[in-house]
Amino acid sequence: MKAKIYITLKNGIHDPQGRAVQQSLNMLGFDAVQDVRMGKFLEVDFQDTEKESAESSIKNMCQKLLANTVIEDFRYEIVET
Amino acid sequence: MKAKIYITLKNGIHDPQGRAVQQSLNMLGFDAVQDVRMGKFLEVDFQDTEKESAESSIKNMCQKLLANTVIEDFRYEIVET
Amino acid sequence: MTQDTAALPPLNISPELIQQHGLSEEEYQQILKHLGREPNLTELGVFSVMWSEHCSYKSSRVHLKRFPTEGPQVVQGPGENAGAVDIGDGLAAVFKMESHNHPSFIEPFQGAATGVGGILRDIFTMGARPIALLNSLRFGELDSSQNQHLLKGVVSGISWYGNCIGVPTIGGEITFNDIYSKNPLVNVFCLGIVKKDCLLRGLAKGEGNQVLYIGAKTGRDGIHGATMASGSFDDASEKKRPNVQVGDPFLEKLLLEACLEFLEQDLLVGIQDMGAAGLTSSSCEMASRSGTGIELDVAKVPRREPNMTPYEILLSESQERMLLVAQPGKEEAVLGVCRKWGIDAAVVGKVTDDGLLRIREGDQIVAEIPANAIAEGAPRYERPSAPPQYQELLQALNLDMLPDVKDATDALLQLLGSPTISSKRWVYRQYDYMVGTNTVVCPGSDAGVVRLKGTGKALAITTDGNSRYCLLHPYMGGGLAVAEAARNVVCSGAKPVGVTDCLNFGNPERPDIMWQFIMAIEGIADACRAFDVPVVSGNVSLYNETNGLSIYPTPIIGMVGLIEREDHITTQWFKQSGDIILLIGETREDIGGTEYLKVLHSREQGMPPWLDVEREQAVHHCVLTLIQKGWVESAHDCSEGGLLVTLAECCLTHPSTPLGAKITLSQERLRFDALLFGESPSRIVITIKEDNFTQVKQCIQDMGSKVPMSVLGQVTDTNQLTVTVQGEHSQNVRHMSWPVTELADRWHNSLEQQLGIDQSS
Amino acid sequence: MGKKRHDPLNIGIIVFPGSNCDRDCAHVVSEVMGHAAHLIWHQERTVQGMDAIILPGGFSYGDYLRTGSIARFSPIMEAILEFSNQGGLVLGICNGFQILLEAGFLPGAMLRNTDLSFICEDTYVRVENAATPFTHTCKPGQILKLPIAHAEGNYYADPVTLSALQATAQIVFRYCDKDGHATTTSNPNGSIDNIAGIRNAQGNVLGIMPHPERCAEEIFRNQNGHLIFESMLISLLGKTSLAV
Ligand SMILES: Nc1ncnc2c1ncn2[C@@H]1O[C@H](COP(=O)(O)OP(=O)(O)O)[C@@H](O)[C@H]1O
Ligand SMILES: [Mg+2]
Repeated sequence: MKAKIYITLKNGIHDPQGRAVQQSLNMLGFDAVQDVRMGKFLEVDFQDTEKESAESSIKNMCQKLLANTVIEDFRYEIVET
Repeated sequence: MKAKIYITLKNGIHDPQGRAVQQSLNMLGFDAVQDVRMGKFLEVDFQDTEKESAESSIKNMCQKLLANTVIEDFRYEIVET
Repeated sequence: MTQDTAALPPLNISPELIQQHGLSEEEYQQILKHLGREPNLTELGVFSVMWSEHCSYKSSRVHLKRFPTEGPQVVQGPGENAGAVDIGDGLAAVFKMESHNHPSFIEPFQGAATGVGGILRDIFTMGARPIALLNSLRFGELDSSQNQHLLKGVVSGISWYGNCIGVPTIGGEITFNDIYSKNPLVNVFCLGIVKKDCLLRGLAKGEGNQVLYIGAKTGRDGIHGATMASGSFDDASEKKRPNVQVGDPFLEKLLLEACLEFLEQDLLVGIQDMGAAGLTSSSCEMASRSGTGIELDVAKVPRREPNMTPYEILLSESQERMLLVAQPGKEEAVLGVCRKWGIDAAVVGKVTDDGLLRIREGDQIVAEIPANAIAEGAPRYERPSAPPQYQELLQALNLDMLPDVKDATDALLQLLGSPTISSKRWVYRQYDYMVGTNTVVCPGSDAGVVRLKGTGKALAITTDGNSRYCLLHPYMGGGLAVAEAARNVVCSGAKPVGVTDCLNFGNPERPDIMWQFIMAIEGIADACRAFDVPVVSGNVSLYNETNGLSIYPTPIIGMVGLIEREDHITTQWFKQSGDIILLIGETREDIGGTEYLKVLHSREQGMPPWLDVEREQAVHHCVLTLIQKGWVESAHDCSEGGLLVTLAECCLTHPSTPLGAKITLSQERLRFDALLFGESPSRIVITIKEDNFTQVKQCIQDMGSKVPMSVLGQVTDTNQLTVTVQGEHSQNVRHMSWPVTELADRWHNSLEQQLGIDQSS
Repeated sequence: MGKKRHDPLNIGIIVFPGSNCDRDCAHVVSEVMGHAAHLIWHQERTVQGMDAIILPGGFSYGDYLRTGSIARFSPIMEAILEFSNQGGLVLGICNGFQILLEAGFLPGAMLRNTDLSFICEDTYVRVENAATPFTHTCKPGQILKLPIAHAEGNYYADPVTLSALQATAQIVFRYCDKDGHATTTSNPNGSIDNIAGIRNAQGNVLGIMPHPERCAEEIFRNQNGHLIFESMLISLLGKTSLAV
């Protein structure tokens, strides 16, 4: 199975990276861009037969390691391959 | 409108970050994990009325700035907000 | 002055609300007196942050007066963003140290990073270009993965911020002890250089001058817990916000360059960084120092988030922001510089002559407080202090019950492998310690050394502190920290010229902690007086406790020394075989509080080594004189681990070719472990060329009996450190020997091994 | 246009927002080498009057998206392109190298160091091509000690590009050990084929990860970096004196 994991900064947390990207997009002439938030995207391949146990273990991974839950939120999808 | 952009390393390019994450997941007891690929996830808010022109400008942003197509692939979705 | 107070609707201030703002009932009464009325919520918030321990120094202020702060070299003593000393050539060195302990525990990477950002701003707001960073870190032992995580996060946070902004991290220190597991310490030191007569200060002089805000937009970062607790306030905000600030070193680099450009064009009257308590503290302090008032319109403050209240704008601790004061007519030029560097900037107010901090939101006045009531008028406490019951127990160490070391060969290896002693290369390899092309002694010697381009001079900088000594005897511990820092600076060829400090202690409301605090300050003050170095800046961090357990008293000393000529720069490692190894100073029976006692006997007990300041000073004078005469090839002080560890380090720390040594010690009446691993202060191991021996000996003799000197042996080009110890009776001789490569392997790799990092590269 | 031998050369050093080795390079050019260093703000549109251009190290735009990715769009880059098209010498150091890659002056891209951390330490590199304007005072195969300081110096090129680089002597420096062996253990960051520096096909643009400006003076007890500045300046003087 494969999990796609999206990690984003919590709302209200300052995102200097996103701001720098937004400014340079504007500079390049993409004036319509108003805000950019930058996050991480992970693809995790793993062997697991049951979707349910997969869910709980992906959630666990995110909380334990992949996301820094003090400042980040995470979201995931599980795809059977 | 909002675009969600996913930037990943091209297939075949060694991903040290992904490998490090995989190893630490294994070490934490997530033995089922076989591979991890790490990428970027950007959320871009922009004002554009037509989906089509939005598409082309997002593609443009990716090629010009957001992804380095020597080593990275990109993918995006446009969501009307 | 009697503004329309109808615009300041009094709030129903409940005792709970006061308590949530961390104010005591008595403090609230003082607020009423200062205002002559009840505060509104915004005003209460302002008092709350400004009268917090962190901003007001209310428990420490009276005691800090003990420090000597004057001297012919002092250009700026305590009280400004940073202190400054004259280093000749029309230049001043500006430096300070600051803690970021609690934020680093919550989020090690960002906490440490923003700590670096904060101290850098303190330096460049003085108009100085930062040229060196150092850090002092304390963590719990590395057998816990949580502690490993904290260490890795803190180091990479420091690395990220410092590297990105391009200021080299040239040194520091790290000690491990489980007392810090739930309360790690992150103290960051920064030094910058400015032309002496161009020093900028945090002043808001001149009625009618413009007040400008520059830097990052204000968000709801780090607003005091009080905000969250107040129900009426939560409505506008979404979920509970994390109290974490995120650093932006790129923006800070732009701010740094812009500030130096303001200075070059002489655009400013005053400048202050927005640290803790952000806009509030910067404006109050500037006005209070200048005896003026400031009027601000929060509606003009650049904001990152919608619907921010005046309370939030005033109390936000968003990073990378500064407040400037410029004469009317110059604000356009200031804004122009900001445009060039792509920095947000706005005129947000003006200097007034009424001594009030007046906050508007558009036409409406939302707060009005006498500026010096908040700053100078903050409460001061002389909190009760008393030595703890347990102090005698801690100091008791019956040496008769302590078996002397049996296997000294193994003991040395164990000590070299203790992460407190072992190489910190894994750490400083992540820091760009060379950017700026001034670093002439990189991390790995007693002090970092930066040259001053165009002057032929250099500065030696170190941070030191031994909290175990302080626990066992706070007065002695304070003095020993100063002595060690000075010794490290002297070993590098420098004369100490100034001190900054960071005082990390537990809960000051406990008399035993307060006693530690007061005693340590006295120890530091007396030592500084004896060595004739002024304290020009510093920082206090109290309430370092978790679940009622306080950290060891941990004062850290940052010391700056001036090297008059580049050829005086000295490093700690042996240089060539054949050189004579001398010990300047004397070994006594100092086992209490040593690293040896902790590592080999699992005890943190006893009396720490006794500091004789006169002896210490004489040793410094001796070594510095020999260095300046050009006779010293290497100099390394004895600190944690004692004489044997020092000798091993001299052998193995050479950056390319480790050397061996043949040593003979005489035991006299000492215990064997005291001789090898005791931590008597005031000792420096130097090497000299054989040909210079007679002159050196003569020179030392001329200095009188205060400077004991003994010949320890000779540097060799073998791979062996050999030590022969002559006992009291001539038949009693012991031989020990180690391959230097084995010592080096243990010392170099121990930290990485404990962190579980594979060192195949 | 003729220049006399003793006229100081004009070296332009580009300052991007976030550059932080700009002043270090200027110090070497002016104080150590005795030529004129000009700091050029990235918003400028011309490099007229410059004899060579240096893109210094640092963290342009914080390297927040990818190293060098935003800086390459600075207005000055067009002028530099034109300058290099006319054969002008362009030296990119560390972040400068990364910018040259992003801007397409040089092929390939940078990935994160394999151990994922920032590395600041001395490395050894072998001069693979001593016939460039930046290395001709070195001996072929000479081993130089040069410090690195980067988190993304893991050079990557696809197989076709790599063979082209190899075939046309565009690889100018390889990481090696003290004795000159380009081994895996002497490769600090995982760079493909131990690459530490490459030149373009014409030979007038060099990108190098280590910092020669950090070891060009006696006080550092290592002056290997001096060779690179010296080579560059001598080739410029040679060219202009030919033109006289
Ligand atoms: N946190 C750190 N950051 C940078 N350098 C460090 C750090 N900790 C230790 N070092 C460096 O490692 C060397 C040894 O440190 P230490 O044992 O504390 O020296 P000393 O006992 O002489 O004060 C010094 O050069 C010091 O600057
Ligand atoms: Mg020392």
